[in-house]
Amino acid sequence: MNLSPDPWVWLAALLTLCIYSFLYKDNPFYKAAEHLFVGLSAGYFLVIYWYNAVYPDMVVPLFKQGKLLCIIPGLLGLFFFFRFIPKVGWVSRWSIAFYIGVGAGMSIPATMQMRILEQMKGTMQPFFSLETWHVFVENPSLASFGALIGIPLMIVGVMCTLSYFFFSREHKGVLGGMSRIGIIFLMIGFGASFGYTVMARISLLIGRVQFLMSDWLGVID
Amino acid sequence: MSIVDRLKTIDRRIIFVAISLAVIIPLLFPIGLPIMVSPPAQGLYDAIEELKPGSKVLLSFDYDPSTMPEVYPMNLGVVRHCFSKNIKLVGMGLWPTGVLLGQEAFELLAEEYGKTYGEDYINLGFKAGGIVVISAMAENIPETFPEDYAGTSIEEFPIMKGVKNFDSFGLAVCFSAGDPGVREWVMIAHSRYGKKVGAGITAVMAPAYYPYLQAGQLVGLLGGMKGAAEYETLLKYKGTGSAGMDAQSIAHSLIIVFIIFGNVIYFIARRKERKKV
Amino acid sequence: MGQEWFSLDRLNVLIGVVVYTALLLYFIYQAKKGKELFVRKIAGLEAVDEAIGRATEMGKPILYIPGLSTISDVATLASLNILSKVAKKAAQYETRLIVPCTDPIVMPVCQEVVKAACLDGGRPDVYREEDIYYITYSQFGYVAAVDGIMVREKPATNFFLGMFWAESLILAETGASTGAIQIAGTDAISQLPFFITACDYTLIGEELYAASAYLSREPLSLGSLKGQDWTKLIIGGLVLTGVILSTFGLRFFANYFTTG
Amino acid sequence: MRRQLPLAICFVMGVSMVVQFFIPHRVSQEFYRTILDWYRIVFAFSLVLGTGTLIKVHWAKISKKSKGWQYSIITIGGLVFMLAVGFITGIQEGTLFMKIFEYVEVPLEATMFSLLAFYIASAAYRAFRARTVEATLLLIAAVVLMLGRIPFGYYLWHKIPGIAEWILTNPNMAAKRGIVIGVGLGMISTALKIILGIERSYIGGGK
Repeated sequence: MNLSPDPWVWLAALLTLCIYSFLYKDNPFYKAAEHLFVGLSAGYFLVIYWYNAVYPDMVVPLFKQGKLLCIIPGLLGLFFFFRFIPKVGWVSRWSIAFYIGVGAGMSIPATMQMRILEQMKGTMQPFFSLETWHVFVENPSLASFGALIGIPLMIVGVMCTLSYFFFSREHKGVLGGMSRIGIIFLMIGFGASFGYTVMARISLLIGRVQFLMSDWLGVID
Repeated sequence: MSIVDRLKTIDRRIIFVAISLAVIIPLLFPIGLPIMVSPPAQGLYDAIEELKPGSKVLLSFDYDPSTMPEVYPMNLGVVRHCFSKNIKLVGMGLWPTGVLLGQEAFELLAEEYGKTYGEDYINLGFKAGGIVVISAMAENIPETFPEDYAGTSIEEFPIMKGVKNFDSFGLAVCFSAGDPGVREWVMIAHSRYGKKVGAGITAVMAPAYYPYLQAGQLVGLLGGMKGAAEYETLLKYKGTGSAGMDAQSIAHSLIIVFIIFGNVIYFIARRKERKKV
Repeated sequence: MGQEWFSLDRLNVLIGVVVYTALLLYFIYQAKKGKELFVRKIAGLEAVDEAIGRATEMGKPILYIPGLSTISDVATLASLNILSKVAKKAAQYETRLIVPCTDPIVMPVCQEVVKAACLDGGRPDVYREEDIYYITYSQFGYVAAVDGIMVREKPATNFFLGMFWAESLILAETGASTGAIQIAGTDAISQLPFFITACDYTLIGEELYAASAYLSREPLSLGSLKGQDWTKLIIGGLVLTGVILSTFGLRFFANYFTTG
Repeated sequence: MRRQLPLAICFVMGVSMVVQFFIPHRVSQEFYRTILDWYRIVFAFSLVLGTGTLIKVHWAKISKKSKGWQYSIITIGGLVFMLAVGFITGIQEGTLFMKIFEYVEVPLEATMFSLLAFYIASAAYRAFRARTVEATLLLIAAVVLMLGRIPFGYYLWHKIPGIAEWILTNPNMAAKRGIVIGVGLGMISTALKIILGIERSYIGGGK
């Protein structure tokens, strides 16, 4: 046992325990930590954005370099506060419209590129390859069999999963069959992601426990 | 209420206690379960083994405190490996918080291996811009980082003598927890400038980077705490990664037991209900 | 680089955008002319009415989380479309709707949406601005507070629709422990498994985007859904062509899809 | 002005962002960067607006002495304190502001994040039931992947890590690609409907 003499470490350790107490049930310690967390972090972001965005990107260019264009984001920002004046509250919609327009416009080509064309290209692979076939015939094993059927299975899987997302027709007949297979792929995929993520999540807990037992209590090194 | 019914709606807190114990006990009393080294981890190890003493490796610290349990042990492992082989290290970061963690790792191990700042290792600090920073470094490192993380001109450090661009380095290793990170390093340092790049990343990110490994764009890859533990095994050293792996194995096994147990209870309960009808 | 007025390596993206837009507009135009359009059942959305009804019966509020992303994320916009429909129903039933936000630009937009929905539902009097507020931009600070809302206000129904990250399971498990009906929907692939296991209904990927058409049954939105389906057929055809050509060692076709 | 102007702004901005994507010219890149800078500035203003609503909510609790009002004092106190410290000391390394960030916010954040370890276990126990064929597949895939990640799995059967890897790179990849393409189509069509003013609830709504 080698308790930390650092008051900051003690503070961090006690707050950690306050949050964990929520697992037992909601209680005053958790409530206090939660409210502190909200207040401090809300303040933190205001300060950070002042120093990292408003001051260097608006105040300095506008007042010290005379770049008048910087007044536009300032105005768009100020329009939000018109919400508090009922008669002209609708002015704030201009700012909202600006941002929704920018976001929507930006996403269209980027989505076409990343989510559609690139994925289509990734799927266009040889359905059958002599090379993996030879490997399998010469050395029939689970691994070579997996390599043989991997790609065709992936191609079929993409098609069937896509057919699950067919909305304008009832899922009967061929479409019904394909979308059933699609659901099977989806479920295996979800299970795999779930199982895969467990490790990362346990690591986070291990990290916290190591902090408590090593930095704070000093029972392990 | 029968036992089966009671188990079916078991208090979640019992599960919480079990998971805590599964993590705490192995940390207190390590079992030292054997760890299998995977080819990607071996790849990174071999890439460093191949380097001659005195050559330089570039380390990029692109993670933050929240992913520290996974990435920091890898960072320690690679620095330990390089120091033990008298390889010189130049650190930097695309994430502001990563630089401090990288510095922590440097200082901890420099003491152990008797290394001097500015001669055997240096930390160039954080630079915002992600991919732009890497491209700029490829052209001219002294111009991109005229000062080290503490604000001292890099001209004062012997380790930076003659360092112009990526040509001065035998390998770049990126410790990454998101973007910007490995993707950018591969895109610029490897694809455009042909540098060898290795990476240590969080477990969640790992599947996305296997294709890079297959295509030879990465020489090696450490994924999550398991990757860190594998590296420690290669170094014949027990660090926090290996210690954590015991806890990992037990917690994983426990969750699997929960799943099986939950299903057994479910089937027993279902059979009972059927009989009632 | 930096001087040309068109980037040729993005020509395929442009073609894609133009063809898809044309298809969508064609089917929207068809729908406008009054063509009957069918939509398949989406389980999660069938449950929306029931979930709002349950909250009303129990006299408890509804919690609506519009995701944790910004307004420029299309998933957030899709979520706001659904919020509009949920808010309208809730207003008609006079059920309290709580919408905590983590993005400060999403917050005023949510207020606009709910206000307009109350007006649309004929109940502008039930709009409560104080129930739609910003908490903090910190991811887990927000989650800590939402967990607090769930255990203290005990909403009967939780909606988690939009973009989510690691917090998805914390929210869904806390919600499950309070006994709420939970309807989730996201296009974040890595979080879908957690919603699927911990929530009662989950909208998977594109279903989130189809939701607004499904709930409103507006012909214009239904038309675009039909356009989406036709595009899927085209994509399927192109991919098959690419697969067949690649099988015979011809990669040129697949390479057309490389983008810069 | 109330309805038409926002719709027009949305349309103009949307179309110009699409066009911008295809123009590598310096002017266009400059435009893009400017818009992103503006975004950050407007975001900062909206943070003030948002924080205002946060204060309003908690202030109302305090003044009405509604249940748990004492905690609202902590929130407002923490907020004011952080602002004061931030603007007095600045945000350099080693200041009180950064100390609070490092020893209060970071641990709180990390601890909330680590709750996932508990919830992932309870979700597995509670919801991983082999009710249907689909649920069984999900369950089996999850267990195989979990076994594949730990040494124990290797000793159980040395092929498990390979099988886990195979599931991850083949069927899992197929499902992901299918979802991604579908989502992509949904995103573009939603974005388009917004730019064209077909979906308009957030800019005033109504017909």
